[in-house]
This record gives sequence, C-alpha cells and structure tokens, in this order.
Amino acid sequence: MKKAADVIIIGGGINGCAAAYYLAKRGVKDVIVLEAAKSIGHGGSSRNGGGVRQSGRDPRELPYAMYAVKHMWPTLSEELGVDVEYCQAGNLRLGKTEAHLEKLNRLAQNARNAGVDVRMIDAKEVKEINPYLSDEIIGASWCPTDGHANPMLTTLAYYKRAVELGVSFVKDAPVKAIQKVKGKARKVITADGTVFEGETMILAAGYESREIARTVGIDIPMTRYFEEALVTEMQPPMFDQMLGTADADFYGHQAKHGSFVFGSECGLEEAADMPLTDTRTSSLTMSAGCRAIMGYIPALKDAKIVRSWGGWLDMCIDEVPVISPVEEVPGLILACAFTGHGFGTAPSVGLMLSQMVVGEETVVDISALRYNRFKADR
Amino acid sequence: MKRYDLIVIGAGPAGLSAAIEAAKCGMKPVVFDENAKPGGQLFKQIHKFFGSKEHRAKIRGFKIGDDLLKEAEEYGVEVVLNATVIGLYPEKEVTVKIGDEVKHFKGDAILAATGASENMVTFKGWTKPGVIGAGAAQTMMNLHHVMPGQRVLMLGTGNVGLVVSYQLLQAGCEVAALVDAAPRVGGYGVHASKVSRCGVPFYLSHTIMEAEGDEYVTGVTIAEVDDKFQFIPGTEKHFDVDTICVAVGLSPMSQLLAQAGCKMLDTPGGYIPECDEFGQTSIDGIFAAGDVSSIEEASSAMIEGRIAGVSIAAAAGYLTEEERKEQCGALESALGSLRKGMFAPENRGKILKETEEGIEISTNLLAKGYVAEDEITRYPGFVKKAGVHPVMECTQNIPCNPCQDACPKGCITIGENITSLPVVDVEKDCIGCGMCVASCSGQAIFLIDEEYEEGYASVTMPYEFLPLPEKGDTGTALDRSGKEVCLAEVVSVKSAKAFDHTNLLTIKVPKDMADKARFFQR
Amino acid sequence: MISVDDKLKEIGKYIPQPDDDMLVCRCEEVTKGEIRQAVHAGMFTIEEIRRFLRCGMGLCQGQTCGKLVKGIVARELKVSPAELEPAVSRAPMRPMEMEILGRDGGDK
Amino acid sequence: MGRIAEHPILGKAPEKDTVTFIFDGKEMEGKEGEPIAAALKAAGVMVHRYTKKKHEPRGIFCAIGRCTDCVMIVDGQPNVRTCITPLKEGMKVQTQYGVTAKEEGKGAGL
Repeated sequence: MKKAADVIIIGGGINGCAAAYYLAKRGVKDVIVLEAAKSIGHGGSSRNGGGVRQSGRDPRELPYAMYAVKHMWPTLSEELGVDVEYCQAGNLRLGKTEAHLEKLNRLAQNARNAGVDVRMIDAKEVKEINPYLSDEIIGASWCPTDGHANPMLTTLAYYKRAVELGVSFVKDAPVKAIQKVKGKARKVITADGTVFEGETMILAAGYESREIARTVGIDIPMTRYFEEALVTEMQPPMFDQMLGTADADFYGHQAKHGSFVFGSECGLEEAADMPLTDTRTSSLTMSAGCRAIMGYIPALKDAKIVRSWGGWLDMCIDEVPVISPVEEVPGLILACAFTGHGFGTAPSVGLMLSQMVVGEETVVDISALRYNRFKADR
Repeated sequence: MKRYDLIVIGAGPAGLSAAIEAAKCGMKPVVFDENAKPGGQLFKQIHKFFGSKEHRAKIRGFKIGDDLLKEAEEYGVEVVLNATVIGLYPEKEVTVKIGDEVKHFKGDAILAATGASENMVTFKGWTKPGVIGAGAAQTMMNLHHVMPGQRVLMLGTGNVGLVVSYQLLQAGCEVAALVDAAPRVGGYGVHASKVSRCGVPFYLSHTIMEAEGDEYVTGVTIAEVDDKFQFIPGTEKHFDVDTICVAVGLSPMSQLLAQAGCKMLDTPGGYIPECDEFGQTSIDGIFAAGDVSSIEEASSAMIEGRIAGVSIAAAAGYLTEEERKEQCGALESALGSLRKGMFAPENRGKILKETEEGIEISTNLLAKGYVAEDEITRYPGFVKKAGVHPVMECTQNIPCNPCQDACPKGCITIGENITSLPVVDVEKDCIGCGMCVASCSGQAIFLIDEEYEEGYASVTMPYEFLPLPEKGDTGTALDRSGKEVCLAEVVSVKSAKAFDHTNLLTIKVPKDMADKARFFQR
Repeated sequence: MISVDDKLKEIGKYIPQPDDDMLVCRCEEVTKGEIRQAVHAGMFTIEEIRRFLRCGMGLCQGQTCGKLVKGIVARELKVSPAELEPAVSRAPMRPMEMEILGRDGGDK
Repeated sequence: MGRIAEHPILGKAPEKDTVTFIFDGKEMEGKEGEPIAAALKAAGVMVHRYTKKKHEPRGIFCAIGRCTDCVMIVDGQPNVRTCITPLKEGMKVQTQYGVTAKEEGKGAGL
C-alpha cells in the first residue's frame, strides 16, 4: 500500500473525491485519499437532499455556488462518464405566511445583489410552475437556474474517475492525528498507527475534521447536527423543481428514477447525542416528516415511504464553510464545516482545492471563508 | 406512551409460545403480527410434525397453530393482527401500523420472533411470472385454496422442497420433477420417498438452465452440473411446466433487530443477532427466538419461544432464578432431543456414511429419492413374518418416535434415544390396526401380509389424496421409485378420526410384489 | 484498512461472463454484469454498490436480492460473503403510505 | 389454474361470497376477502405488471408481501401488493406498466 504522496486528502466524501479528481485531471496524480468508513461518501455526501442551488445561500458562498452551476454541473455527467442525474429545473422556496415571504424576499435580494436570477412569485405563478403544491402556499422565491442531482452517484462518480486517473484511495482508514515535521504538516496517522506522509494535506472530513485539526492546534468552531430524510417508492414523473421552504421544515425533489427524497425533522434534533457513527433514525421523525411533506404536496399522501435515513451535518458557527490554507500550519488546507449545504458546491470547491494545492489563484474569490475569520465578537 | 412488560413481534410458533409462557408467569404480553391471521407459517404446514409427544409429534402444523392460539387466549395473551411493526428503536420502543395510523409502544422487554424469508437463486428467466417461491405455493394452496399451477417443477430437495412437492400433489397439481444442484437429497429421506413413490422423478446434480416462455413460464430446461456447479453440455432435459417452484433455503428476517442496533453475526445460515443462551441480544431487554435467530423446524421454534418467555419473565422478576432453571431445564432437554440425529445442526454439511446403529446409509435414497429394494432389507424396521405385520421404511436417524406409542401390541421399539431407527419385534403379534401407519409423520410404515390370499399379498399404505379410492377399484401398483410394477385391487380403505386424514389404503398384489408395491394409482 | 489500488490489482480486470445480463435486483432491474463492473470500478461494499446502482433500493428494499448481491460482490472480491457487511436496515420495514405514517397516533 | 374445491387434509374450501371486480376493463369473479393475487391466479391471470426499465412481465413471486413483484394498480393506486390486499366487490385492478396504468400516466391518485 502506498503511504507517501504529494497530496494526502483526509476524507473520501464528495469534496475530498472532487479535489482528488481535479488534482489528477491537472496532472497531480500522486494523491492518497483516506476515508474513515469502509464506503466512500459514507457521511453527508450520501446523506443530503441533492440540492444544487444558489438561492437561499449566504452571500459569501454565492460566487462559487454560481460558478459550479454555470460552468461545471451542466457538463459533469459527460466529464465523469456517469450520469449524475443533474436536473436544472429551478428551485421553489415556498412560503405559507407573510413572515415567510419576508424572509424569502431578504434571501432573494441577497442573491440578486450577487447576480443570481431569483425573484418572488405569487401563489398563482407557484401553481403554474408546480400544480401539485398546496393551496396554503401564498408565495415563493423562484430561481430558475437552480436544480438538483444525485449525491450518491456524484460522489461515487468523482471517486471512480479519480481511481481511473491513478489516485490512491484507502478506505477504513480513520485519521487520528496530523503531525508537523520541521514546522510543516507532514504526517497523517490513522487509528491503527499507520503513518501516511505528504507535502500537502486537505482536511475534508466533515465534523470529524474538528478533532483531527485540533491535533495541530487548530479549532474550527463547529457543532454537529443530525438530520433525517425520507424516500418514497418510485412515482410517475410529477415535477422537476427542487423544493424548499422559508421555514426549512421541508426540502426535497423527485429523483430521476421516480422516488422522492425529502429531508425531514421532528424538532428534537438539537438534542441528538449519539456517536457520529450512529445514523439510525428516530421513532418520531418519519411521521413528522410525512406531515410536513403532505402539508406542501397533498397529492403525495398515497405515496409510500420505503426508506428513511439520517446523517450528521457539520455546522459552522457562522453557517458557511471553512475553505482555506491555514497559515499557522503550512501545508494544511481545510475544507469542512459545510453546514448542510456542501453538495451543490462540491465541483467548484473541489476545483478550488486543487488550485490551492498547486498555489494557483482560485476561480473565484473565497477569502471570506478563510479559517482566520473567527474572532471574538463581543 | 403505553408500555407493556413484554412486546412480542410476530405471532408465529416462537412468538406465541413465548407470550404464553410469559403470561403463565403473570406478565401481560402483547403480540403484534402484520398478517390477518396468527400462527406464522404453521397454518401452511398441513403435514404431521416429527418429534415425540412433548414436541406434539404426528399432529399437523395447522392444528398445532390452532392449539397455540387457544392456549394464548386461555392465558390472556393480547394478539393484535394486521399490526405491522415498522421500526424497533434502541429504547425498546416499537412503532406499529395499526389500522390507518402509526402507534408507539414501549416494552420493558421486546421479543423479535419475525421468522424467515425464502432464499432465491438466479437462472435465465427467473423473473418470469410462474417462477415462485415454494412458500408462495404453500400460501396459495393451503391458505387461499388456489392451485399454484397445473404442472410444477420444484427446485430444491431440502425439507421445504420435498414437503411442498407432496402438498402440490395433494392439491391436485402435477409435479414434473424435483431438481437439486447438490448431489444428494437435502431433506428427510422419508419426505423424499413419499414424493418419489408417487412417480415424481428426482434430478440431483441438476439445476435450471432456463425458464422458458414469452409472457410467463411455459417450460423449463434443466441440465446436469459438475462438482463446480457448471452445466455439462448435452445433459439438458426439457419439461413443459407452467410453474417453477424455488425452495433453496430460508434466511432469518432479522432486519428489525439490525435496525435497533443489536450486534449481528453473519453466518452461513444467515444474518442473525448474537444471542445469549436465553435468547437475549446484545441490547439488554431485546430478545430473539425462532427462525430469526437460526433456521430450524417449527417444533424447535416453539420451544425456543418458551425458553425466551420463561427467561423474560425471570428477568422481570416474575420467576425466581430457581424456578427459571427448573422450567428452562425441561425445555432445553426437549429442544436438545430435537437437535439430535443425522440432520442435527452439528451435522449440517457433513456426509454421513452410516446410521447411529452402524448401518450403511442408502445411497439410492440420497441420489434418487427412494431406498432401493436391495438396500431396504438392511434396516431393522424391515422384517418378514407370517401374517400381517408392519414394515418400517425408516432409514435415517431423525428425532421422531410416535410409532412406538402407536402400536397397542408393542411391536415397535425406538427406545430411549429418540433418533434411533425403529425396530420391529417379530415375536409380538401385529393385529393390523394400522395405528402405526397413520402415526408416522414420514409415511414410511406399511402393513404387509404376504399370505393375504393364495398367490397374493396385501399392502396397506398411508394415503392422503383425493379422490379416495374405493374398495374394489382396480389400478396399478407403483414401486418406491414410482414405477408401475403390477396390477392392484383395492381391498380396503380405512378412515378414522384417530388417523387424522391419513387413510389406510390396502391393495392386493401378486405375492412377489409385496416388497415392491408401495403406492396405488388408478 | 483497504487499499483500493491493491484490491483492484488483486481482483484483476473485469472479464465479461455469459450470464452478465441476468437480473439480480428484481425491483430496480440491476444485472449481474453491472454489479461485477461496479466492483471493478472500486465499489467494494454493499453500500457503495447500492448507492451506485440502486440494487436493493427499490420497493422491496433488498429483501429478495440482498443475499444474491452479496454473493456476487464477494465472489468478485475473492472474499467470503460473511466478510461483507449487509446493507443497513432502516425503518419502515414495509412500504407505508405517507398519509398513514403522518397519522401518528403516538401512544394513544 | 383453478381453485381447490376439496382438499384431502383441509377438507372443503371455506364458503366465501363471490364478488365481482374489474381487471383491465374485464369483469371477473373472486372470493370476498381473498388476496387479489389469489383471485387472479384462480382466473389464470399470470402477468401483474411490466417493469419500468426493461418492460418485462412480472407476477406472483413470494405471495407474502415481501418481494413486491406482484404490485398492480388497484382503484387508481399504483404499487399495491396484490398478494396481501384483500379483494372487495367492485375493485378496479389494472396491469401496471412501470408505475402507471397503460392509459397515459396520471399516476399516484392525482
């Protein structure tokens, strides 16, 4: 097994796999990706709603979210040789109250300021776009260039292509520590004591990144949060838009094969304290989720749920990720704390990580996501 | 949240037995089952069970089911039907779909007795309508009174394949062949023999090449396989059938336990929870019993269930440790005796050469489904004497002994060891009552009278088909392989309540056919 | 620790077999050949295989094909099926209408 | 295939009311409360649905609600497991194509 490389990527999720792929694509093929689980993309990368959106995002994220939608997603299936089921059919963010609309309007304004086409529409127009939605919806924000894709396929497609290009992956290799050699991050030590060495390392291990970063004296202010989702049986094609709400009590879409995937919550998630490896769903969420879904799409009441799943989010204190080299630890690049919305931006994040490794300027400016932004604010 | 001291999931033999034992100790268990009827697979089992009295031997499965339900009612066990458990959570909470809503219940103890599901094999055309599980055939014919097909090929010669083949014949279907990729019959020899003598050919070391038909099955081609299970060209055989039944084993349905986070073991017998001797999984208070913890016969599942019920009651303080030990001890010895013999768990996969008595095992039985004429004479149940007497074609050590109690004259002995082959005492006088014939769950006992008439012998056989022949009917006698051997005349048909639907059919055949004729065909 | 490089080298190249077109997952209509090819693309776990191909993700949730898929993957990886973790079990155990699930009677 | 009027062990089939249902537009008879699949089997219907990807026919397979191969459109509702759904008078049962009925897909009771 290869144990030394130019680049060590800690975390075989979508960001780690995408970074590996873009590195290999540009010729940096001496790369090792270490994945803690036996399966690639076993964390949030396989456990998310598949949204590829710009609307509703923090202004600091918009440039690279837009870059991915404009320049990367449309050709990704072709590029990776796997249909990642990208569907650019718009995002409806639904509101049922005036307060909802106010919030949506604010987010829409943010997006427009950054140049994204997001506008507020009334109930009538909502129904024209999606006739299945509830009459209780009084308005929505509408971003026609948003969409969705299949997160499991996208992650595994990046992985498959990176393998084909010569990247070395090691699964079942949970990293315990990073060690500096002569002032520079150099060694990566796994739970069983195996030492991997690299010139540069990318830490993209979700919430687990926090413990690993601490071993070189870096603390990323993030918490973890458990979220669940429901999957329905295959349904006839109904609509293509990605749906969300002002309340964030519900999001989802119909996947290409016909199943609907909906995020769902029961309201007790804040208290979830299981180990990170425990992704079992709770006894309450499925029912709560179904009620929320039917509240927005009553027509789905007879659709059957075939599966529920859960996963952990790495929630940053300021709700946007940390994507940057760390000055105090030369050789270390952080890519974590995606706060539950890292899937849609993974192509551009992966690309920019590859640029950071070779010291190239990133395609868009993401200096607002630097690690050194965290300061006492009172 | 409503809390029970015991929630049992699955009202099959294990689940009901556990709930009954727990209730006997003063607990108030509830049993949830997703089906409209309780009893699990028991109500599809129309054959007589093996074992001894304590295992309810020679009683048909569905009657045991009836009795179990009565017992459950007697002890006040609450059985909720059409109640699908959709989730099992670590805090011993279950979510159950009852009617049109979901309910949550907690139990101080939970017992998963969720049973097993059928394994499958792939072959060309295996998804075509007409390819069904053997369990599906049983469900259709024995529960819903609908024939699964007109002409059926059975894949698999384990007990399920053998028993279901016989049941298909009883339902009026034709069984074209029994096929198994293994070189030996997997199930009890007596089950194989009763199918074989009806004229169903066995093809061992054969498997299905293709299920044919455009919209649904209209035929099947099988072929011989070598010891690496590869088809041998030129050995193809075609059968016109409308149904292919697949009976290639069962797997524990342990998904609920896995969901709850119980430590699971991946064994050759399936994905099972790791359990202690009382059936408790790695999660305190969550138990498993029956097929979900290891695939066995229903008789074992019932005892396992009782052990779990007693253990749960003891853990909850309804029994002292001494009482538990006493009750479990008796149950464990009953379970132990069922796990003896050639088909015992420790003998799985082994090729045995001789019986416990040191008698060479019939190779013909394993290769073709019936004991050859020159082999049968070496077993202690095969005797010759003047006048009517039993001939017992029981050649394997299986845990079963009702025959020795059935004979009012003490002609038959099995002895202390329940798996011993029956011995016929020629000194004792057989009165030809036929109780032994009807008592044999393997339908392996015949009454022979070689001096029935000048030049003729009579052969009395168990007969469980319709229409029942009548005295005076003439037809053909078939030998153990199902081959026609001579003309035969029905001289007596006896039915009695004590026989429990096993009719005693006596035919008259030429004297030299006394050791050959084993079935009657009109 | 599983080195994907080493394992791919060990199992060799994907070689087509005559029965590669055999359906294995009846619900999602996934063939043996698709499963075998996925293994050679680096999908070594049942989870990866099903995320990539959807086998076991359909209406029956792998109740029929689970063991079959495991057997094929194990053979391709040259390991015993027991070495492969089965797919995770998740509620609901049976497909269930949203309207019914939503009508959560709690403990009443 | 036919029904088993009298069985050597189970005796006569229990008396049940005959009900009429519609299968793909044709009137058919079955027994009240028996699984839809049993009524279809007794009437000789083998194909319950055609699959979505490969358009292959499927019918009864496990008969106990596990495998979901026997699903059909029942009273407008797709993916109904016919082997465990009791037959009722006047039910409308349709062959399922993918997840819809043949008449162009309106789908999930919409």
